[in-house]
Amino acid sequence: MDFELDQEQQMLAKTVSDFAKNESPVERFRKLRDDGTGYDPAVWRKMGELGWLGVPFVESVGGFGGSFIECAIVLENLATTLVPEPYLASVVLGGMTLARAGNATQHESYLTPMIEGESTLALAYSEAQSRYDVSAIETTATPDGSGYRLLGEKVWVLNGHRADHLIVSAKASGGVTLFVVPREAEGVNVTVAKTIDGQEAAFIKLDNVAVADDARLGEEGSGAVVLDRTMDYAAAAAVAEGVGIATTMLQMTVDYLGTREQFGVKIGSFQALQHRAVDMYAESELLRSISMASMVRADEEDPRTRRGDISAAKYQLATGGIWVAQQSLQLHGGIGVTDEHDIGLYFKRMYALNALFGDQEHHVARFASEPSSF
Amino acid sequence: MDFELDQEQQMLAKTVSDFAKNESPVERFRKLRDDGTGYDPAVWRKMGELGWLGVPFVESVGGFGGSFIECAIVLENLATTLVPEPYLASVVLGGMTLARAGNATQHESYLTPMIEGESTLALAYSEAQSRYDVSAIETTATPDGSGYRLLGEKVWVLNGHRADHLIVSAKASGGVTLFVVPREAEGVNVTVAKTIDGQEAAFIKLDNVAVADDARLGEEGSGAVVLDRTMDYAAAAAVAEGVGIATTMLQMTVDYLGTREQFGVKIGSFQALQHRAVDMYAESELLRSISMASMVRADEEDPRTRRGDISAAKYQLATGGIWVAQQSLQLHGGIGVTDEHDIGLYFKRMYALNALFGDQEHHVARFASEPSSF
Amino acid sequence: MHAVMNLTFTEEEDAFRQEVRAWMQEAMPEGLRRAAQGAGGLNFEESVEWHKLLYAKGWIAPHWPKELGGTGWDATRRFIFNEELEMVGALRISVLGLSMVGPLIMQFGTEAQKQRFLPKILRGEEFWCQGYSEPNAGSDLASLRMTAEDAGDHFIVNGQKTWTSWAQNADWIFCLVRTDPAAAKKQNGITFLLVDLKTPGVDVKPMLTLGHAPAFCDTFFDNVKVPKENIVGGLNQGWTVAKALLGHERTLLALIGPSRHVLHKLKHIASTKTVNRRPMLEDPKWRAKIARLEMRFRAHLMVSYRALSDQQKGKMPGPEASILKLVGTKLIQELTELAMEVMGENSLTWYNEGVCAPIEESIGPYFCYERSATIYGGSNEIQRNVIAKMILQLPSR
Amino acid sequence: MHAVMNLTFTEEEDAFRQEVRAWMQEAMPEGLRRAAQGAGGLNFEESVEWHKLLYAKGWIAPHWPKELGGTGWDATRRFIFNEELEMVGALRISVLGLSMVGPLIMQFGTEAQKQRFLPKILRGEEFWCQGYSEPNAGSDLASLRMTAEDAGDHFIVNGQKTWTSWAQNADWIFCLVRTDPAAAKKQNGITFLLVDLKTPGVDVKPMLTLGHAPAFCDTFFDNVKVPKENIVGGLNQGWTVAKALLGHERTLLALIGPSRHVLHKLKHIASTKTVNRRPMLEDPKWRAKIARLEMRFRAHLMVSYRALSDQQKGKMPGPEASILKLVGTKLIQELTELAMEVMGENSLTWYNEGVCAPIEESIGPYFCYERSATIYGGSNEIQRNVIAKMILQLPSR
Repeated sequence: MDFELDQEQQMLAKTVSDFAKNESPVERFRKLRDDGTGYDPAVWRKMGELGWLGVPFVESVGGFGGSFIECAIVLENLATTLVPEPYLASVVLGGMTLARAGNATQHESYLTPMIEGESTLALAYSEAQSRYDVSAIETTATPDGSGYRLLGEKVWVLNGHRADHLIVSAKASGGVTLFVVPREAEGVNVTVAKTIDGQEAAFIKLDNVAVADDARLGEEGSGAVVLDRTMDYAAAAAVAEGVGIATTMLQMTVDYLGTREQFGVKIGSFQALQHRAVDMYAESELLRSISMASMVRADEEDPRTRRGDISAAKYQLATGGIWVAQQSLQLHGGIGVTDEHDIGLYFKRMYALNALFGDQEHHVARFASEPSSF
Repeated sequence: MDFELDQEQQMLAKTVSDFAKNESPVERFRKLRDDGTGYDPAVWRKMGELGWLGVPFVESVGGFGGSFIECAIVLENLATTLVPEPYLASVVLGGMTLARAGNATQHESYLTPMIEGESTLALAYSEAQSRYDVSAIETTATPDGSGYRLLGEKVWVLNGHRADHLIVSAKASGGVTLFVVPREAEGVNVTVAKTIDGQEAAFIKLDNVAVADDARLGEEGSGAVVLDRTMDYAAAAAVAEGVGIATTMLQMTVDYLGTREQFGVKIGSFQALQHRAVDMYAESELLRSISMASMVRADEEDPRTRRGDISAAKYQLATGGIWVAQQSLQLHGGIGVTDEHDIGLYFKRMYALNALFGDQEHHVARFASEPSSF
Repeated sequence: MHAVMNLTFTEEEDAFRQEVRAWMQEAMPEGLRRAAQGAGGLNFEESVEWHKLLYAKGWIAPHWPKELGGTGWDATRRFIFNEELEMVGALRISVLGLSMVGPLIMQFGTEAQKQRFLPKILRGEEFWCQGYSEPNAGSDLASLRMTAEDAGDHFIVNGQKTWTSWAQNADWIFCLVRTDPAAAKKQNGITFLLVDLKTPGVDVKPMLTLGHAPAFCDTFFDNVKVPKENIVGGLNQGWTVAKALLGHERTLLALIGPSRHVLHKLKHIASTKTVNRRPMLEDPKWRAKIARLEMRFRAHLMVSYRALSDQQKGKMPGPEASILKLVGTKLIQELTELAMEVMGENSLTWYNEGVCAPIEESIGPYFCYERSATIYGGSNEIQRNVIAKMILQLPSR
Repeated sequence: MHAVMNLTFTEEEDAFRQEVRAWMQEAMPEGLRRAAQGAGGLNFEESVEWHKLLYAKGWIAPHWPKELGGTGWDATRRFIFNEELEMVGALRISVLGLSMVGPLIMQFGTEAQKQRFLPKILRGEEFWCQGYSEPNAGSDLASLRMTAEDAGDHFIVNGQKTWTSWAQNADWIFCLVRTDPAAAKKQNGITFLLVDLKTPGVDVKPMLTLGHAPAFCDTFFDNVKVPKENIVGGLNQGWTVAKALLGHERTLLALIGPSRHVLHKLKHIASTKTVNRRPMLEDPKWRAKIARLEMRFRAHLMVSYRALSDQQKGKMPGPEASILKLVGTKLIQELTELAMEVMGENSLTWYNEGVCAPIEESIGPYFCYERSATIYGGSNEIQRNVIAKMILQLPSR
């Protein structure tokens, strides 16, 4: 048993963390939010050069042959200053799906450029009625000549308004199937929607979009299994980000308690607030610990050994992580509920992470239905 | 809208409370627990003389024509010192059932003597598999000559080992039916079991017990509706007792916090403990307030207006009431977990009240299934 | 013996509620109604429009004495009216004049002040904001530093107030200012002062909130000249004046109307969203989650009714009224939280009216707004300090 | 790059667990097994019997140095062993000798003390209890008053110790006593002293607990003569000695074994009780309630594993190990609480073995016992004070 990062992992963590602190402090996120730019392709390219976008992928596609642990390390550290580049959307959602579902040609066309920072991806899998069930979709893929026509509507596609390529799920006669679709293809209608965390996502209407047969990722009907797997990566990724958010919020709060004075003393000397801070510390360490389990488990092929800790981790984010966010805000008092102060930005990001990739009830039900847990 | 007790009710509250304090302090409960006596028929007789056993019953059976509110007042105040006489078992469970289900002759034979304090009753309604569903019973009533034979097993019959008469539910061909059975009847086998709150209850085997036709309360099949109604009275009664328990525990805790010294100061000056005490106060006032609603609603005929507040009250006991009990114990520190200190006796009584007449999940599900709540 | 205790409204009171509800449904224009149900509630202009409609009906100030423009309703009718008002769309900025400075002027003001200020508050011609908190005087209000220096017939005011909600729209501000820096106890030496926001030297800087509604401001005072006739309640008596407000209509702090409003909204959202192809509202798990909060709401409602029952009899509410803010603010946060949870991925939405979720589901900004419920008006931590001392009489260090 | 981080036990470690488990299943007599699963756990005689079986196997003191009777296992094997032991039936009284006074004698004792005391602890020939708390020195231990007056080659000890768990069965007590009442700091002037409970003047009064097991005692000392050779760690050095224990095997405080034990019991109860005619364990609502606690247990387990991973490398556990007691004691209370809830009306049962619920369901007394988990060994409130100061470095007043 070994919970320590190895030297390379420690160095990766330090590099990403330094980058976040020095080159993308929270003000950068705020500025890109306020001017509507969202994120910066040049920074994305730099992340590609630094190798961060390729950590979980095999060398043959241009990756670094790491594990999901490295992905989680990058996500946790980017989260400490809310770095807005679409790592989760493009590397985890798009990239991991493409890596598992696509063939060598497709990897070369879509995955490798993304790993190099030349393009970004998005995964269009969720629909208005799906509620965390990747198979509950109504978008159809109808055969048309040698290809297909896609018809349907996707919601909350992260990075869907900026990605070069979308990976779209649709029902073909063989079942849920994945396709790569250029965002600028004819019939792809994108509406941008603001999200609570100061970012944006896309609502995408697929209006009989024509795709060739070689845009299909794998066999017809192979999509659900892949997406199910991606959702586990995504949940573990959200938790890793949540660790970065929670520990940052805790630190900001402890700092504030040690600085702010009322009634002639530091408010951190009030016992009720001290005890609250200790409970926040406990919840955030529980989150960090189960996140370690989930990032290691994410690479397991067997769902029976993979799912339990991932659901447990997402559940801890939904309970302990959210609670840390709430209490951080509360302990900041009045300034906490202004947009000016950074604490609220982290608070809202935690809620976004909570709403994505399975909420509390989803993961409780999944955990409870696994015979291996019982 | 008027939440105030009227003058007579205030006087009743004062009389019962004075009695509890002066004539049945907690040491009395403790002594009767330790010597195995349980309670004292002479005190029961006195309660009859004072009229307390008749408050919810009409004058024609010897009652005082009050409402359930008076019952709740008696219960709350008896609870403040854990008076052990079987008010809940005999007046609420037995008496209210008999009052609604029985005819004038039966009232005269069984109810009036109980009101006078000459006898006690018990209600044998629960079975090993019932889990708060009064209809989920397996005891049978088989016709035999002009009467019936009762066969089955009842569990956790409060006062079932001492009552003069048991009211027993059994399935006759017409459905769930109630019968009055003398505890000493042939074939009634009683096993005494200790309960967590320092009291006792009976497990009763009915081994082909012969009962005459005039022992039947009402028509065949009329039992479920009556029992359902009794369960609402019983739940409201448990909550009323819970109010007495919670407020007493809170007061004991506040007193302890104001007396006990550690680190050279009263521990009640520690902010974390102060805040805990305030939250206990809030929960106990929420319990008192919804208890008022439930005691008034208990007399409503229409289940749609009756059930909501009763379930809400029992739910508040299961959440806020239990929490007050837990925190009272915790704030008493080491002495709280000794049998010597009274606080633990109240703690365990709260758990007994919680386990009886529908637990939290039962009442949540019932409330959630009422169309009127939604 | 028979029960007198009675937990229901009388038939007349129920009829009154119906009358209020019917009028509101008829009188409130569709645009206002939709805005009130939307993400941010009514904005300033909408709130003023609604104020004037209520004024025209004679219902703008139910808690004011009838001769000053009140309705003459008893406590129960005021409670009912307020609940109904909050259900369709609460006034925001008006409250500062109608429920805060107005009553204080009635109680402590001069005749001239009453005539000058009250009618304009009533008619919605002048709006007010509150200048209590300062950057270093939040929970510890008595440490406030803004100075009012005696300059004969007027003061020269310098300093900064913060959390001056709606100052960007207000005409006047009521402030606590330090008039005697040498006072032995810091609660002394404070004066309650009215300041015209158009006076030279006043600078209002609006701030965005967590929910992005521009509700808060920082307000700066740079050598602002304020006539002494604007003192309310006497020189150095400001602490007494401010404290007098604490006793007013405690049931308002319980947030009964807003909670019921969110509960309805929550059920509405749950009835439109599906899980396993049926409405979430029909799923036992989600019904149970809503039921738990609704049961808690009922318990909380009964505490409010106990206070109301006392008020109706002209008595002070019992000590249990002290928990109303503590419990009510927590509850409304839990309700908005559950609404977010029911929305699932749609809880991501942020002012995208028409794009994705329908407006009724756009709870995010309101959810954010209610995060401040446990902070403003004395944070829940301060509330607990006070209850521990005043009600439970626990020892101080 | 590839992952080195590894959260599973090695095959050898898994095999070790199987070996331990198999031996325990074989070696533990049926009577002991049933008693350990029952309401009150092992009583004194049963605990001694189990102690001697473990001693005979050579497994009684895995954390002792091999030359003193330990097993030579590494931290991970000790963790696994302990978890397995707690699953089948934890020793209670033995722990005071094996894990508390034993290690302190090793660290601070004289050679004579080591030879006199350690073998008897190991063999289960002498049992110990702890004399720290006094009626007015609980959380504030440094205020203790029991005096040891210098009388040449011995002390005369007077005073009262409370919560001297198992004193009614113990042979010796290790005490903190005041030897220098004039010391400037109250933590100074305290000595760690071993007292033979058979010495004249010692009076042990057992108390019933909430769970009715007679685990606690009050122990009175009336002019008790104690030789000075019974000092451990030097005169007036008692505070240092007592504090040294805090660092030992923190993972034990996490209650991993007991929690897993209760989790199993909980599932067992839920599998035997029915709701709507099917086992509660198959009902999604009840499965979800159990699942929530099991998921929390997993997170807590991972914190323990992090500490274990450090220990295994011979490092001090990180600061996160400070939360183990806080989280673990709360969790075991929630688990026993849910077990009570699952039992429904059967949770009323109280030592009625055979009468109603089967013994496996008789959780009431154990539920009561675990209420003290958040109180003993430094209450959770004190734990929070310490973590706030030591780990979060929040300011003091």
